[in-house]
Amino acid sequence: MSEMITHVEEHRDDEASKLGMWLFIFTELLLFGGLFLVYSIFRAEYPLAFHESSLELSVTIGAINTIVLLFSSMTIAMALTAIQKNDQKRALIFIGITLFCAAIFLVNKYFEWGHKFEMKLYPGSPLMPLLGRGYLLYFSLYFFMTGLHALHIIIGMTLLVVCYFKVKSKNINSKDYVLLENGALYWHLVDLIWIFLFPLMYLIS
Amino acid sequence: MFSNASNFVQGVDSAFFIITGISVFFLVTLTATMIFFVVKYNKKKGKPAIQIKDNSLLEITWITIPMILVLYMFYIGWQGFLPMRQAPKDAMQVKAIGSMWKWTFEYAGNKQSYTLVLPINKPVKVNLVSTDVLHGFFIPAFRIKEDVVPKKHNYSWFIPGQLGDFDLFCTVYCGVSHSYMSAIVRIVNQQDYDKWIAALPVKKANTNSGHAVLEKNGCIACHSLDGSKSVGPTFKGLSGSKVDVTTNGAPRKVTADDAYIKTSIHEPNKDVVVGYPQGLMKSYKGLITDKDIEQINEYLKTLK
Amino acid sequence: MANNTTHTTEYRVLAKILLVLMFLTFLTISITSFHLGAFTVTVALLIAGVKGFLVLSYFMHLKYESLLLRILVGMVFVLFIVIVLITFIDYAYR
Amino acid sequence: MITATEKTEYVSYLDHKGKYKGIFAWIFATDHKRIGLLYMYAIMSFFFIGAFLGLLMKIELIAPGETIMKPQTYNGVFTLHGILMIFMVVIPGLSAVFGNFFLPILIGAKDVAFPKLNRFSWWIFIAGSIMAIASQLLKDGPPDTGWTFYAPYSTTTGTNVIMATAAAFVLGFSSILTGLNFIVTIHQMRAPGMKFFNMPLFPWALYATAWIQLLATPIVGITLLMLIA
Amino acid sequence: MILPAMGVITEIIPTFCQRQIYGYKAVAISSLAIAGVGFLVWGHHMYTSGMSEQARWFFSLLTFIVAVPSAIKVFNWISTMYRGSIDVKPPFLYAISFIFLFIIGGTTGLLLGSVATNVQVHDTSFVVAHFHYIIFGGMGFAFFAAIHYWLPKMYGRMYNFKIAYIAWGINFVGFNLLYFPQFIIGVEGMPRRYFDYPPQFQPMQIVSSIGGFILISGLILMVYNLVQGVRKGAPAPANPWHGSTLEWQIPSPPSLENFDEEPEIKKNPYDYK
Repeated sequence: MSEMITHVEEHRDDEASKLGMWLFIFTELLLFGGLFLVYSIFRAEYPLAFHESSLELSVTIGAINTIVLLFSSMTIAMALTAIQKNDQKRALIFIGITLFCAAIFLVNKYFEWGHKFEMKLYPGSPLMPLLGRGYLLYFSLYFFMTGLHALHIIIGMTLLVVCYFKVKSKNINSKDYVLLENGALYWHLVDLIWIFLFPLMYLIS
Repeated sequence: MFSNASNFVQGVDSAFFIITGISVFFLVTLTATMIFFVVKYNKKKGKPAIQIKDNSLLEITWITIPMILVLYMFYIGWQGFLPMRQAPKDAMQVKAIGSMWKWTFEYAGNKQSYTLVLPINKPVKVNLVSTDVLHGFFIPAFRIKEDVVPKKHNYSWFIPGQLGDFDLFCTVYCGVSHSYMSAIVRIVNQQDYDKWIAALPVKKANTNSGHAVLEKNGCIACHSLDGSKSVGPTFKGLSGSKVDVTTNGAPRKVTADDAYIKTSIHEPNKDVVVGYPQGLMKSYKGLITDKDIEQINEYLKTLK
Repeated sequence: MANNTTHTTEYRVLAKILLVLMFLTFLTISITSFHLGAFTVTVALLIAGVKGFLVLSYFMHLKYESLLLRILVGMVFVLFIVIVLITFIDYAYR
Repeated sequence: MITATEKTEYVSYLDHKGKYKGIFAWIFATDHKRIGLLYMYAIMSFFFIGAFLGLLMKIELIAPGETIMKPQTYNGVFTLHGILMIFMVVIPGLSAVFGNFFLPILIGAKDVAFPKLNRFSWWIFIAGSIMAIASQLLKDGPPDTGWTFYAPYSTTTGTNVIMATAAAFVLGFSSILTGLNFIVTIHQMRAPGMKFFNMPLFPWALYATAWIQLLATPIVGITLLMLIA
Repeated sequence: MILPAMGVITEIIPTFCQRQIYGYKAVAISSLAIAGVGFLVWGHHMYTSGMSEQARWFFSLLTFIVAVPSAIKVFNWISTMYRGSIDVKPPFLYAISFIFLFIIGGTTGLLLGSVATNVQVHDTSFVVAHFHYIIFGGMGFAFFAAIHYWLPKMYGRMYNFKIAYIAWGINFVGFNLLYFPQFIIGVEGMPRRYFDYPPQFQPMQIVSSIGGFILISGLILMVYNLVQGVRKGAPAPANPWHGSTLEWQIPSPPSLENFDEEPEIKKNPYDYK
C-alpha cells in the first residue's frame, strides 16, 4: 500500500469515528426521547398520581446531582481543551475530577433509591397495588429512566477510565485524541439527558 | 350492483371497485409493457442497446399522474369512510361486550343475549366494550369493523338493510380461542324484533363478591362455572376435591383446599393439573389480594 | 495536526457556560416552586431546551462542527418534535 | 484502473490465511465479505425454519377444525413464524448480507468504517436469535401473541413474551449498529473522487435504509418496552 | 425495509438490459423520499383502533403518498428496458417477477391505505396476502435475484442455469397460488390469525395450501442448485453478466482488501466497462 493512501485513511478515520459517535448519540437521544414520550402520555392519563408521586422525590438531591453533572461536563470539556493544548497534567486532573463527580452522582443516586426502597415505593412492592396504576406507572418509569441513565453513567465512567490511562501512557496526545473526544461526547450526552430528566421527574408537579 | 346489507356497502364497495380498477389497469399495462420489451428488445435479436438518459418531461409526467390518482383515491376512500364515524343521534343503542372469548349484547332494560338481533332499516349504534384485552368487532357483510379497546369508549353504527343471518368475527388476536370468538347477527322485521326483545329475560345480577372478583380478573374466560372443559380446569365442584397435578414433572394427588387455590393463583405453573398445558396462566400475585382470595374460596365452595 | 479540525475551546468560555447553566438550573427550580399550572411545564421545558442547546453547541463543540453534522442534529430534534406532535394530536382528539 | 487480470500474489478472501484457523477464521473475521456470508448462512437457515412453520400452518388450515395441531400450538407457530421472518430474516436480510458484502466494493473502499463493530453486530444478531428461539423452548411455552405483541393481550398471557420482546430488542440493537456502520462508511469511505451522485443506486438504497434503522429502531424498541411495563 | 430490495433490482435491471438506469437522480431521491415518509406511516396499522379522525386522515394520506416514489421507481425500471438489449438470465427473471409481485402488493396496499376499504379488509387474510406480496414477493424475490446475481462474485463459481429456470418457474407459480386466494377470502371476510374457519372459505384455503407445498419444493430446488453451484460449479469469470459497476472490475472472488490499487472513479456510476 502506498504511503499516500495510508495518510489519507488516517485522516478519514478520526472523522469517521466521530461521525459514528454522533450517530450513536442520535439513537440514544431517540431512545430517551421515546421514554419521555411514554412518560408524557401516562402523565396525561394519570395527572394526579404523577403529581403526588413526584412530590416523593427529593428536589435537593436532584438539584445537587444536576449541578454535579453540569460541573463534570465542563471539566471533561476542559480536559479536551488541555489535551489539545498538549497539557497532559491538567488533562489528567480534569478527567479525575469528572470521574469523582460521577462517583458523587452515583452515591447520591444510591441513597435516593435506598430511601425509595425503604418507603416501599418500587414496582412489585406490597404497597404498590394499593396505590393504583398511576403510581405504579410513575415509579416504574422513574426507576427505569433513572436506572437507564445511571447505567449510561457507569458506561461513561468506564470509557473515561480507559481515557485516563491512555492519556497517562500518552496514547492519547495532542495529535490523536479522538477517543477522549468521543468519551467526552458521550459524557455530555449523559448530561444532556439529565437536563431534561431533572425537571420532568423532580420539578413539574 | 351493490348488496344493501347495510348503508355502508355502497360507499366502501365503490371505493373498492375504483381503486381495484385503477390497480388492475396499471398491473396489466405495466406487465404487458414489460413482457413486450423483453420480447422486442431481446438480446437474441442482436441489436445493440441504445443509451438513453433521463427526460425531465417524462419524469414529471409520471410523478404528477400517480400523485393526482393517489389523491383522488384517497379522497373517495375518505368519502366512503366519513359517515361511519357520524352516528345519528336517534339511533337505537346496543352494548356489545367482548370478553375472552365470547360476545355478549346488552339491550336497554338490562337484557342480555349472545346473538345480535336487530330490526331492519333502523339505525343502530353499537357501543363497544371490552372487559379484558383488545378485540375486533367485524361484520364483513356490513363492511364495518372497529377495534374494541379495554377502558376506552368506542362505537360503530349502521343501518341494516337486508333480512337474514350474518357472521360477526373478532379480528384482533386475543388468545387461544380467538378463532371461536364469533357470533351471529340476525336482522329481522320490526314485529319479530319486538316479540323477541319482549321474550328476552332480564339479566340476573350475580351479587356474590367472590364471583365479582373472578369476573373482574377475567378468570371465567378460561375456567368455566358449569363443569365444561375449557382452556383451564372448571371451577365447578373444585373446592375440596382431589386433583391430579404435576409438580416439577412428578405426578401427585392434592386436595383442592384454600391453600391449594392460593398457590394456584400465585404460582400457577407450580402444580399443573394433568391434561392441561403448562404456562398458559400468568401469576396473579400482587393483582389479587389475600382478601379477594378468601372471597374466591368462599364462592368456590358454593359451586357444587 | 492536519487530521483533526476540532476547534479548541478556551477554559474561560467553558467556565462561563457553566455559570449560565447553573443560573438556569436555579431559575427552573425557583420557577417551579411557584404553582403556575400548565405554564410551569412550558417554562421548565423551555429552560431545559436552552440548557441543552448550550451543552450541544459549546461543550459538544457543535458550534464548530461541519454544517452536515449540525443539520443532522437539527433534523433529529425536529423529527422527535414531529413524533411528539403526531402522538399528541392523536391523543388529544380521540 | 484495475483490470480483471490476476496478479501473481492474488489470494481471494476465501483462501486468505489469517490469525485464526478453521471455524474461528470466520467467527472472528473482520472482513466485511466474510461477515456478509456469515449473515447469509444464518438468515437462510432461519428462513427455512420460518418457511417450514408457514407450511405447518397451511396444512392446519387445509380443512376447518383441528387438523394436525391444537389452537395453542397454532398460535405459537404463527408467532414464531412472524418473529423469525420479520426480525431475523426480513429486517437484516438484504442489507446485512449484500450490503455488507457489496457496499464497500461498490464505493471503492477496502472495508466498512468499523470492521470490528461489524463483527460485533453479527455476534449480537446471533445472541438475539438464540434468545428468540430459546423463548420458544423454555418451560413456560412459546409466546402466543403474534409478532406485533399486541397489548394488552401480551401482558395477560403467561407465556414467554418478555423474553421474546427482549430478543427483539437485542436484534434491534444489532441493526442499529449495522445502520450506523453503513452511514459512516458511505460518508467517509468513498474512494477519492466519488461524489454522492457518483454512487451506484444500491448504496443509495442502503443509505436511506440505514437512517431508518438508526432512528426508528429506538422508538420501536421503546414501544416494545412499554408492553412489558 | 423494501428499500434495499429496490436497490438490488435497480442494479440488476440495467445490467441485463445493457443499458444504464433511466433517471438516476429520480431513483436515488425517491429512495430518500420513501425512507422519510415511510418513517411516519406506522400509524396506518391502527385505523380501526378508535384513533382520532384527524390522525386517520393524516396517516391515510401519508400511506398514499408513499405510493408515488414507489411508482416512479417502477416506471424507471420499465423504461430502462426500452430499447435495451435484454438478456434473460435467472437474476433478471427474478427481478421482473419482483416488479410484477411488487405492483400487486403495492396496489393492494392502496386498498389498505384508503380508510373506507381498510375497514373492510384490515385484519383479514387480505392483509396477510398483501404483506406477503410485499415482503416475500418483494424482499424475498429480490433476495433470490441478488443471490443469483452475485453468487459468482461471492464464490467465484457458477450455478446450473437450467435448474435455476425451473426453480424460478415453480417458485413463481407456487407463490401466486399460495397468496392470491388469500386476497379473495380476505375480501369475503376471513379474519387473520384464525385457527379454524367457517366452511365457506375452505376451497380457497385448499388452493392456498397446495400453493404452499409447491412453493416450498421450488425453494428447496433453488437452494440445492445454489449449494451445488458453490461446491462444484464451473469457475466464474470476473464479469459474467457484462455488468458495468465497480464490483465486476475485480476478480471473483475478491481479494481480502477488495482493491489491490486505488480504483479510478468515473463520473457516471455505470461506466466501468
